[in-house]
Amino acid sequence: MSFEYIKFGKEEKDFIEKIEEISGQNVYSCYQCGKCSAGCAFSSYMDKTVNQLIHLIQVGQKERVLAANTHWVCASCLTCSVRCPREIDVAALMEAVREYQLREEPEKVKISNIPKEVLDKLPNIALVSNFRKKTE
Amino acid sequence: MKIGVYICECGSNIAGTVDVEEIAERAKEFPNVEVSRVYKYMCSDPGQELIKKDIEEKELDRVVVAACSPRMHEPTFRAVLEDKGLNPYVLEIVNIREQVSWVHEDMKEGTEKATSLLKGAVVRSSLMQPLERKKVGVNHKALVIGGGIAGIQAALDLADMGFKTTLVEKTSSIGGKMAQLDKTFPTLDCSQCILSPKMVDVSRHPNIELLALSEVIEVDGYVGNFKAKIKKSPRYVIEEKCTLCDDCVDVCPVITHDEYNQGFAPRKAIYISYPQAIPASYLIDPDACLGIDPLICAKCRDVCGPEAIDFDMQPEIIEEEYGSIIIATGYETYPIENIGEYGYGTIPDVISGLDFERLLSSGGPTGGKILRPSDGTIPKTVVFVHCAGSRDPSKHLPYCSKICCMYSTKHALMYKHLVHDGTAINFYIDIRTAGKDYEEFYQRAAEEDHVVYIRGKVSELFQDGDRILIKGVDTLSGETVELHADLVVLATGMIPSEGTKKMANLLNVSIGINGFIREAHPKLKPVDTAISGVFVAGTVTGPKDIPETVSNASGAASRAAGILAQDELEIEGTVAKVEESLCRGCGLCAEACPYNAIELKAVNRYGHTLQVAFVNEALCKGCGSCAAACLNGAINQLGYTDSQILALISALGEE
Amino acid sequence: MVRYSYFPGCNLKTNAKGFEETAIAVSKKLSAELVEIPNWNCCGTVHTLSTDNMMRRIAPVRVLSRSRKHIDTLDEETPNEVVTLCSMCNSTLKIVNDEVKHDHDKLEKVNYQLEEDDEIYKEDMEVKHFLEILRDKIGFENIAKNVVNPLKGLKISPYYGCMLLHPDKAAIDDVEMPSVLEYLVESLGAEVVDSPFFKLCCGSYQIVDEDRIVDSQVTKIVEAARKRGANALVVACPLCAYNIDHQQKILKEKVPGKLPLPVFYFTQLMALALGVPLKLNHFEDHHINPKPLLKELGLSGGKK
Amino acid sequence: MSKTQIKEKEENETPMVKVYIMGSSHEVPASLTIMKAIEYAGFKIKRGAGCRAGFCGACATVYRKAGDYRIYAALACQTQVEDGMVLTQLPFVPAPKAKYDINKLSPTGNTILQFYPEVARCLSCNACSKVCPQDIHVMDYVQYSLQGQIKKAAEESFDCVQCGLCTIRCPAEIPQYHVATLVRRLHGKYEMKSPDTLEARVEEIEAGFYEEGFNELMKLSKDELRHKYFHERDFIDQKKA
Repeated sequence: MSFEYIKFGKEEKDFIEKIEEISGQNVYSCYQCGKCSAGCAFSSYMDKTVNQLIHLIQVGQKERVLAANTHWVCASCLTCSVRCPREIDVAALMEAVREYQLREEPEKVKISNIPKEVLDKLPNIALVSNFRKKTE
Repeated sequence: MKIGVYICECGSNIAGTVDVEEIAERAKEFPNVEVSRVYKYMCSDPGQELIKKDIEEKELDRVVVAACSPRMHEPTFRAVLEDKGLNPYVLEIVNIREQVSWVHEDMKEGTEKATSLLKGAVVRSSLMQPLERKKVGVNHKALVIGGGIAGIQAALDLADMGFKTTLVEKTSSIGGKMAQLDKTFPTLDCSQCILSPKMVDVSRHPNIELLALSEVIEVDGYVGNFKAKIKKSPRYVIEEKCTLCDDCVDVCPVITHDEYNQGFAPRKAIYISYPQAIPASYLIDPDACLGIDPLICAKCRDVCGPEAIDFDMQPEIIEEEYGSIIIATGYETYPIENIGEYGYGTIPDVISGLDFERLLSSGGPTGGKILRPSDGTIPKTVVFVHCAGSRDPSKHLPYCSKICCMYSTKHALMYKHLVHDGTAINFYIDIRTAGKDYEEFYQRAAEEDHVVYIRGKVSELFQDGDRILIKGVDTLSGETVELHADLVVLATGMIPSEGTKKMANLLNVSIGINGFIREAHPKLKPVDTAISGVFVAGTVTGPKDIPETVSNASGAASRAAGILAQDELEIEGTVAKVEESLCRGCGLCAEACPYNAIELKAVNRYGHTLQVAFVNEALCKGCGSCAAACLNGAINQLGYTDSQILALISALGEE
Repeated sequence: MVRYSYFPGCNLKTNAKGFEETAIAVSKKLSAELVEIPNWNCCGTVHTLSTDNMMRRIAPVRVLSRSRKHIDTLDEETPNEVVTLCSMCNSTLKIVNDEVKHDHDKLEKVNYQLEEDDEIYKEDMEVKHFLEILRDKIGFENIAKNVVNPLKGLKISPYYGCMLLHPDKAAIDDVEMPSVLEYLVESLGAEVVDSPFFKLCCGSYQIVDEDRIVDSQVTKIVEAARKRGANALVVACPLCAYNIDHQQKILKEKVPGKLPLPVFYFTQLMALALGVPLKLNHFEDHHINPKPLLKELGLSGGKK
Repeated sequence: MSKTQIKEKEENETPMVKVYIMGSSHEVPASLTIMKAIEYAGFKIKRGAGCRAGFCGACATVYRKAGDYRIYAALACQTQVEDGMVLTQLPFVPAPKAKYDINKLSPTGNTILQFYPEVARCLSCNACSKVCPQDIHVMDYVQYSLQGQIKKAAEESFDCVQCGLCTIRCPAEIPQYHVATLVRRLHGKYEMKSPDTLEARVEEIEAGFYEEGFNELMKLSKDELRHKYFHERDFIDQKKA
């Protein structure tokens, strides 16, 4: 059923404002060329491509943005930011969505659930960078 | 001394926040005011009649009009004064609309301000001196710089109007970028077929002097009297004698890249860029030739039947005078070597739009067959990447070049015509078809020729084996797309050509942030420049398609003809004037003048030769910078002398 | 002998010991000795991209100020630069260094925290990756001169990963077509194999909870290199090394057949070529044992 | 003498200071420590007191000085009260202590990460060092343990009294002092070289070298033992010497 009632009230505006505040980027300068999604090495794992997520942010659809896994699949490799023709730091927008969600429920990765043998073999650089991005 | 004061209500524009009757009454007490009237619309005919009648009956010496900005109706009221035999420069306009009524709401304050402005104006008006408009002779020759379609059109128009025109072209033949095209959108006429007739007209037109292989190196003087120096490089082939028999090419030992074919085909040191070239003659490329001075090989001369080859040709400097100049130096395509994600131009099968044009054209390196530059096979899948380096403020061109969507669609369509079982895929962001029949052309490409349009910008191109891997996206279906293509054409945008930068410096015409020349007014004066007498035509001021360029060129030609058609030009009276006795030749005014209209001249004063400032009134725009810069008031701008302005200021100060 | 203030990074003492020890040995041979900062702390990778999270900027700035103090203890010609080996540290420290230099109220906020520990950062230093020192200060010709046994037979596919080149401010070379690893490998006598996925992200920290992502990236990277004839990869980041190295072992078990490609740190290659004692490489930490390949090419006799 | 009289008698002799305990104000002698002041004010410290000599860490507390915004931390039994101090009592710090068998571990960075993965969340903000009553560079030893430098971490954390103040202050919720315990145990068990004399003695015992000596002692009566203990011990001679 492809029917979507989009309202553009205060909640949506606050969401956009918060994302822009955290990321320091102007969401509206994106003209949806899709180059970030094209260059992203992980698009195949994302249920919404990067530019679709940015579009949802532009329209303020907080629930649908937070429901997507795009910003969690993102590995902050910054290929998108380096190549964005509109000079948007796309990776910062992904980080902003992560921060927004983490500041509500602080553990995307439940540290205590990580099996012991995984912890035993992983280099600490993996844990440090993962916890920096997926826990608050 | 009798001054007439006329206050305009301008409907409610002024009367809305200024008590016009009140200030008319007050004006009566101002010094030397003979009559002070109010009228609803001073600029209307009855309004003008009112002033004319007063000048006559009351023998007024000065007229002060309190109304809208002088930029609106100064000429109108000057004509009124002239009509009644009064010198037009004794008119003083006070702006009580933009500077008073439009910016104030309070009636009382508005009226106070209008009164004090009016008082100042009346005081100044009494000090005003009659001035004459100077006349300057006009040279009835036009100079067109740049031999592309814009230059050709402008030169033909001017020549048809009967004016002698010199068309200067840097390369060996006119025709510019259009000559390199195969077909033109949206009608798919062959570019050469519609261009060469005009080129032949240029060569046969009695009023056009064509200077190929030439560059304008110096221009001075002013509107109507430009002196230009043109350097004509030697062709080493006598144009009249050369019969284009092509015998010399076979014997010439040197092989080099053919710029006309974008480096895809070879040419010899002696060559003609393309068969329909005008001037229709071969030339020797001095850099490629083994040696002209000292002579090394000379095989071409030995075999040349009509003995058209002359190694002793020297570069010559041609000096001529022109009434007006048209800059039509065209554009370059944005180099694909700048775009890192698409391989910096190092991937052989990733080529630019112009390269693909050469592949398409029958006179091109592949005789019109689409072959891959790497291995010469016919590409089964061709990808056209729109906006390659355009709409990209982060690293490349921030603007859209208008024509790339159309020429990419044309390329895709032509490719499908030539390779029926091939697939043409266009990666685009927005298809922009703003011209006449452009949208229909785009529909035709999609409907009839099944060109596949995928909305999404390509992120990266790799050489993967002998094919090219494209990492793109389809934002409409929301998936990233990876596909292999045999050939990739990058639709790059337009950037200002080298010639444009040089000519802009030479004629000190201002340039916009993207390097294109800035028109006098983007909407209302599209073909003029800030320097009067210098006009611009074609892509020199920004990306344009061919129809726009041609109409732009005709516009420039008519504007240029506007000057050439007159016997003499009137120069505004309010120019700068030097009081020689006060001038000590420091040159501050010369530096301050934005139009370098002032130069220091040696003058013999009581046996000593001194440097004194001299104003070239034709160049002077009356901006007043020199008067402001001069330390001891030696230079003054007529109509706005220091004394007048100081009087006005003190009047404003009084209660 | 110019001594550099060297910032190891959290992995160089544990499973990337080989990376550090070979680097220090090689740096001594090339008279650009790396001297470790005494009390260094973790650089806080992957640097936060949010503008309002000041807490995350304390760690990198503290590293910079501690390094600055350490530089003062070194000799005169030590440049005002901290040299790092790991590409993640390179990217994080460079971003923050540039950020605080341009945004002084951010610096003030961070310095306020560091004031009590007497570790204020005075923005008077640069961050360099060891590859930049090798290219700009030492030069590949000198390296080639010091080569004792050229790495004949090794076909290396350089893998830059993303943090050496991203973001623009932290790039050590051209973002789209870098060449520093290619020149280094050639100066060591090995053969370079170009692969299109030289900077395709290896999945980075997704190895912790989404390792299926890393598997597909590693397959792409390794297959592209193998298809073009490479018999090894060279990297500059402990996480890329772990991801490619370890996941190849897992993939080998799942899909037996294709021989995995060993992963070398660029300093290990230099150690082999410059005749540094073999044990410093700590090949035992590698999941894909490179010794058979080296023995086969006669390069494992590197004992001096 | 009723309690109040005792107070008057001391007032004129010893200088008093006003302190606030759990919000209510009390007059206490200036010479007292925080712990004594709290007890002097009539509170009975059930939990939060131990050795009363500054090394068990049970009495860690936080307090504020008059007119100072900072929250200071200290061991209650070691810190003297000042006028206008605001005191409180800290409950037991519920920091998680991992369960492990020290004999089955290896002294590597990963072992620490296995039991305390949150160490990887350390932000190097140094809040822990600022609150440590023992002035240990807590952040440094957390960083050393993250880096796998067990020896440096063990040495740096040696004086830790396990008071738990650092854990309360840590934004990354790391139980620093438990990590320190693990690190010291790893270092002690696997890295430190046990003294060879100790090993030699253990071998001798296991070889039964002291068997008869023990048996003889076991046969002696209590008095004989006391006599031997007090009079025949060589250290007495040393005292005379």
